[in-house]
Amino acid sequence: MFAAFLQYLFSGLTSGAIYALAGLGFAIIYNASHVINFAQGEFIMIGGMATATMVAAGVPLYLAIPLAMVASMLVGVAMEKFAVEPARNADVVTIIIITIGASIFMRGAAQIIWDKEFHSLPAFSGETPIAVMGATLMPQSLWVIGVAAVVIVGLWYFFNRTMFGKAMLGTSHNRLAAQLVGVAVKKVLLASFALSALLGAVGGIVVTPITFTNYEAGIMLGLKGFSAAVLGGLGNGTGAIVGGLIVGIAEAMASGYLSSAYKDAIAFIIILFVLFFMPSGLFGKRGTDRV
Amino acid sequence: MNLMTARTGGLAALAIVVAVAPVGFSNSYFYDVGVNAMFNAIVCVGLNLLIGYAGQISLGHAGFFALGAYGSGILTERYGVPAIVALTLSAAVVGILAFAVARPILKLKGHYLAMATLGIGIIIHIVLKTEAGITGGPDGMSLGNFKMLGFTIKGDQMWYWVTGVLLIFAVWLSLNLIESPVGRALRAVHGSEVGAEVVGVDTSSYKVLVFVVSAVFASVVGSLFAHKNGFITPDIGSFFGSVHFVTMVVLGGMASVYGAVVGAVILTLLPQLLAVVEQYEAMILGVIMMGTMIFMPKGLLPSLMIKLKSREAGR
Amino acid sequence: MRNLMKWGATAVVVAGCSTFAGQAMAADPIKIGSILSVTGPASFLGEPEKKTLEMYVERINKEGGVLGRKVELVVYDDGGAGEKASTFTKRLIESDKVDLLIGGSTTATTMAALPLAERNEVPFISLAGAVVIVEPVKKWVFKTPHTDKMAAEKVFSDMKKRGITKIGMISEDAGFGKSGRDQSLLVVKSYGIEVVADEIYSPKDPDVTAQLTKIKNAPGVQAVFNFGFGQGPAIVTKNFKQLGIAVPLYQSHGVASKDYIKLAGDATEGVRLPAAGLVVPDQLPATDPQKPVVTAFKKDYEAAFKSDVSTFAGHAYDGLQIALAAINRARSTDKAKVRDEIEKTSGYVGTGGLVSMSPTDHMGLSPSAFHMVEIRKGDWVLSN
Amino acid sequence: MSLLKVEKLSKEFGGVHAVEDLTFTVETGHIHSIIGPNGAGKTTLFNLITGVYTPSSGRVLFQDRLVSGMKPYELAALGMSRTFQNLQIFFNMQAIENVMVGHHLHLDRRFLPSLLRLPQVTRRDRECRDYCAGLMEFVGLGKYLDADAASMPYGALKRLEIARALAAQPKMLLLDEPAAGLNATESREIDEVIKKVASSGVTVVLVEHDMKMVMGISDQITALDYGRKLAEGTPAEVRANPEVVSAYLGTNG
Repeated sequence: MFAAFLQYLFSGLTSGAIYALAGLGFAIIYNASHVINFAQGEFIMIGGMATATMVAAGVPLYLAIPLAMVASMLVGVAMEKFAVEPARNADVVTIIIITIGASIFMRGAAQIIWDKEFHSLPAFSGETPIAVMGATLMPQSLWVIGVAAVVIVGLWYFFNRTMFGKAMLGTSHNRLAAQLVGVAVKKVLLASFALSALLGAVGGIVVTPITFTNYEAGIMLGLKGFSAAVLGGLGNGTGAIVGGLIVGIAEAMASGYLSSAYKDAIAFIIILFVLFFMPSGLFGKRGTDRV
Repeated sequence: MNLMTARTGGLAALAIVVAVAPVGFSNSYFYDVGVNAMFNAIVCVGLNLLIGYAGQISLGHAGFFALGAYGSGILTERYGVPAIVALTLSAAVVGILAFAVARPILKLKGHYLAMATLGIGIIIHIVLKTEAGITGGPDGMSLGNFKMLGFTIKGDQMWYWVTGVLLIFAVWLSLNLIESPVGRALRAVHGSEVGAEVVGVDTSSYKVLVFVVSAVFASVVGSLFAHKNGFITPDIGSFFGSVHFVTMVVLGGMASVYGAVVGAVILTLLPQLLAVVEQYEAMILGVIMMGTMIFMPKGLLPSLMIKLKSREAGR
Repeated sequence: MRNLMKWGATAVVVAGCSTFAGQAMAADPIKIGSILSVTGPASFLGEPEKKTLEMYVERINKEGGVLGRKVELVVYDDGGAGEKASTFTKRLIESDKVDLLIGGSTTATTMAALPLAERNEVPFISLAGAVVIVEPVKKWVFKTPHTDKMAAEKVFSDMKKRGITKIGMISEDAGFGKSGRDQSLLVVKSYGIEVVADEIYSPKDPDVTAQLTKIKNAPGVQAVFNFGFGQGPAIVTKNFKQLGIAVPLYQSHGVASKDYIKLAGDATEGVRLPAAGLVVPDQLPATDPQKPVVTAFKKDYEAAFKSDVSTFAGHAYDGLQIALAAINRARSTDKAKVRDEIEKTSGYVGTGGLVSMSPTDHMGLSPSAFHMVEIRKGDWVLSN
Repeated sequence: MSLLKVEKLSKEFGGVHAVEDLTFTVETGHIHSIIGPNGAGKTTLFNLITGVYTPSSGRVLFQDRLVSGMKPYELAALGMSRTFQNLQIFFNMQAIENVMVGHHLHLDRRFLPSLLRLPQVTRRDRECRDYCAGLMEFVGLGKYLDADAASMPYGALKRLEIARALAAQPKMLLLDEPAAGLNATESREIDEVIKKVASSGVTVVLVEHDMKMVMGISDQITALDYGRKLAEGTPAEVRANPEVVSAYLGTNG
């Protein structure tokens, strides 16, 4: 039965790594602007759809990937510039509605620019399953996990070792203070959207061989990504990764040992319980309100 | 500004709009859309107490709406319970459920609260989808007319007038609450929780109270919706339904009873109007949502009021 | 609000009504109303259905219409939501004053629209699968697709023929898969087959190896049967291969489109499923009356849209043909007469099979409508 | 008689003692000031007394009743009310409504009568409005009766918080830097208000940096540094205390 357990774990890791990648995008934007971007899933969709359709049209993969990343980044920048920035001082809920509006817009545009069909990409390193003690894992899952790991290391480096990254962090802690010490806050916000759109695209590209993609693929990824980011503690990259993996593994274990019909519900119950005891998520800042 | 006149004036204006609108209705489809708009408006008036006045977000209220609908459906169809009893029982169960989850959930703030309510809504949706033996599963369930005291609400016209009266009643209740000490305490919770606490407002109890009230509003409307439509699917309780309700409230204007009504009416009519543009529907809807929130961040009605006021002042 | 509503009422989707100079169409157009799930989770169904209806209405109008009248098609997208379907059906009946309804891509949207058609006495041809739509018979309601029960029966009889007695089921938790699973569980016993594992997945799950592992480890499983459509079955198929499960995999008619093979790739090798003749027109024997019909439809569709034809497109084609034939026979659009004529449909050769309706059977498809096909080297091969 | 007793109170934030082993009493009817340099733990002490924070150890007694661990609203019901250094105004409401929330505990706040707008609820509420208008006059906000809180200047908001706290009709009023950010004239006016409050029989606990004000109106002073008590006594005694002079007055004044 250990093989079965291991298989559930692999299943959970595969889904979890996908959720984690989606969650990271939420974390980055939240870090820089305290905005939850409900269009994050659409960045992932754009990355996947753009790459898949380009490859289908004969563009080589190594060219399609950077093009799709650039396309997604442009969309992210445009969204910040035209939809989020003009509403900077609005209520949190107002900005949430704006990002939801943006996600609806992007889905609508995607079904016109592309189509409503599902698209796939060939797996990067073949389709031969890797056998481990009676369980199997697809090489593409390793790609997803690997990319998530690279991204988290890259982000850590960016936020802790580069001037611009530190500026972004500073902006999230105190916008005014950041402005006073000469951080171009507007640029930072723009960059945060560009970065998370880029990240979304990368996620979309590596997961498409596993999950396929269509114009609505961003809904589920956005939802799970949000769950992952909140469970991990908003604004914390490591938290988003851990949150994503927990959600994925919880779903797989629930399918395996409890009930596959209720696996999503079980995952949400776990999230609720964690929040009851840790109201800022697993790794969120636990500050006392200053009055 | 005299509150009394604003209050009676607003209610009268609402009554007039409800009464006069059917002049433009050429058939029962219009009444149907009108009823749906008012159903949504009632839910939003309740939800606005929570979101607009008490400042607590919920992305799960479609779940309570669906529970009301299915409660009525199951009780009337499978157990032959009279419709009004089914509606009341469902609302009571939803109220108790909301009460049970409210305390731990409402300790959370902002996006964490959004996540938790989202989770509650999704769990309800999954249960309704999965327990097909009772709910009929994703293919939905049918139910009969709303009968009460030998009287049957039937047909879109009759539903229109019943719903119209209920909407006015709901707005009246909501205005009453907001203008009472209880409502003031709720608004204070939005303004500053600790500020309210130190002068004696038990903020967590008030948050629980308003959460339960808004859930009961949703449940009652869900029951009525189920009878009126005659057919329900679990998707009325989906995450999208909840987002839809919140969008109505925010678009129309948070902390404005009439704003919530306006938002609900507009977002109910919009898909009907946009059906003619076919595949561009989603893009246009997205642009309208973004545009409204960018240019009127306080929502349609409050923003218009501010403009009107400043114009008057300028004169 | 009043003005808004008026605008909404006068604005009508007119699709495919080509007017050309010199041709005077007699009388009012024949109005066909359609609610379809063009977007949302069931766009898999609604999109090809809409394309098909539009294409054929345009063609029919070019050829002079029906009864010398133009055909006008009004389509509303319900996004797969029951309550939207109900409002749009009302709009079609009350505001657009359609003569006949085609649509309801899913069982849920059909069930939402159904009472309205009944109450207003408008003929309604549904494009959805579940048996409940026509059993018990409703006076004004008909349907063209095979029922999920027929699909299940076809699969189970194939299993029985191969001596399979214990199977694992895996189905999606959305409408199609859920209702297919329920119907399967109802009829499976009569084939002497036992369901030893019954697993569920969500249509958008990235990975279902957990569920499949559970099935794999259930004692004595001799075959696995998956009910669902969209990307779900493709993921099931890939995961099935990944786990190296050695028993045969059966799919439902929900995947009878080339998209499935494209998505799941090599993993589809050997997968068996029930499908209409539409997917294998060349392999049908020359004597099969369906052969010319499905060959022509497939050609038309694929030429027009540059995408592979799906069974669902065929449902819409059949619905439209049955409706227009009935109007032709009725010599009018009088709703009662048209209804009577639809019910008298007999020997219609459609993409789904031979259709002969009766007052007790508002679907009229013979069980032989399904063929068992197997996927070999990325193509369908007729296996019975 | 002592109204408030603080006994060996400590509060730790991640290893840092914001308040440590603090003991003092506040006599009924006094104006009792807490002074100390920035970061001395004054606001934390207020938060501990009013239930915003729970103490790490030690006790707070109010009217000889153990109150540490109780919620702020429960303490408000016992007769404690306060203002904040960082304003906690309800900016989404009118000024007078802010004050009316302060009177919450004395109103009919049953849910159903409120929902149905029963006459007794509205009558009490009208009386409350008049009463609160009077309080606004009392603190010098007469011209803001119809204003939205969001439109008022900083100095007025400071007083609005005092009016709100007074509307609760407390036995003890805790004021956290009521004069911070005010000019000399405004400061003097606040000074007057505090004296008036005290003379109406309300015990006042005051945190304030304005030494002139503190020395002028206090009956008793407790000086803190690094969360510990440095000195205690009348203004004259504290002023003479060398430790206070070096820790506080020496650096600040």
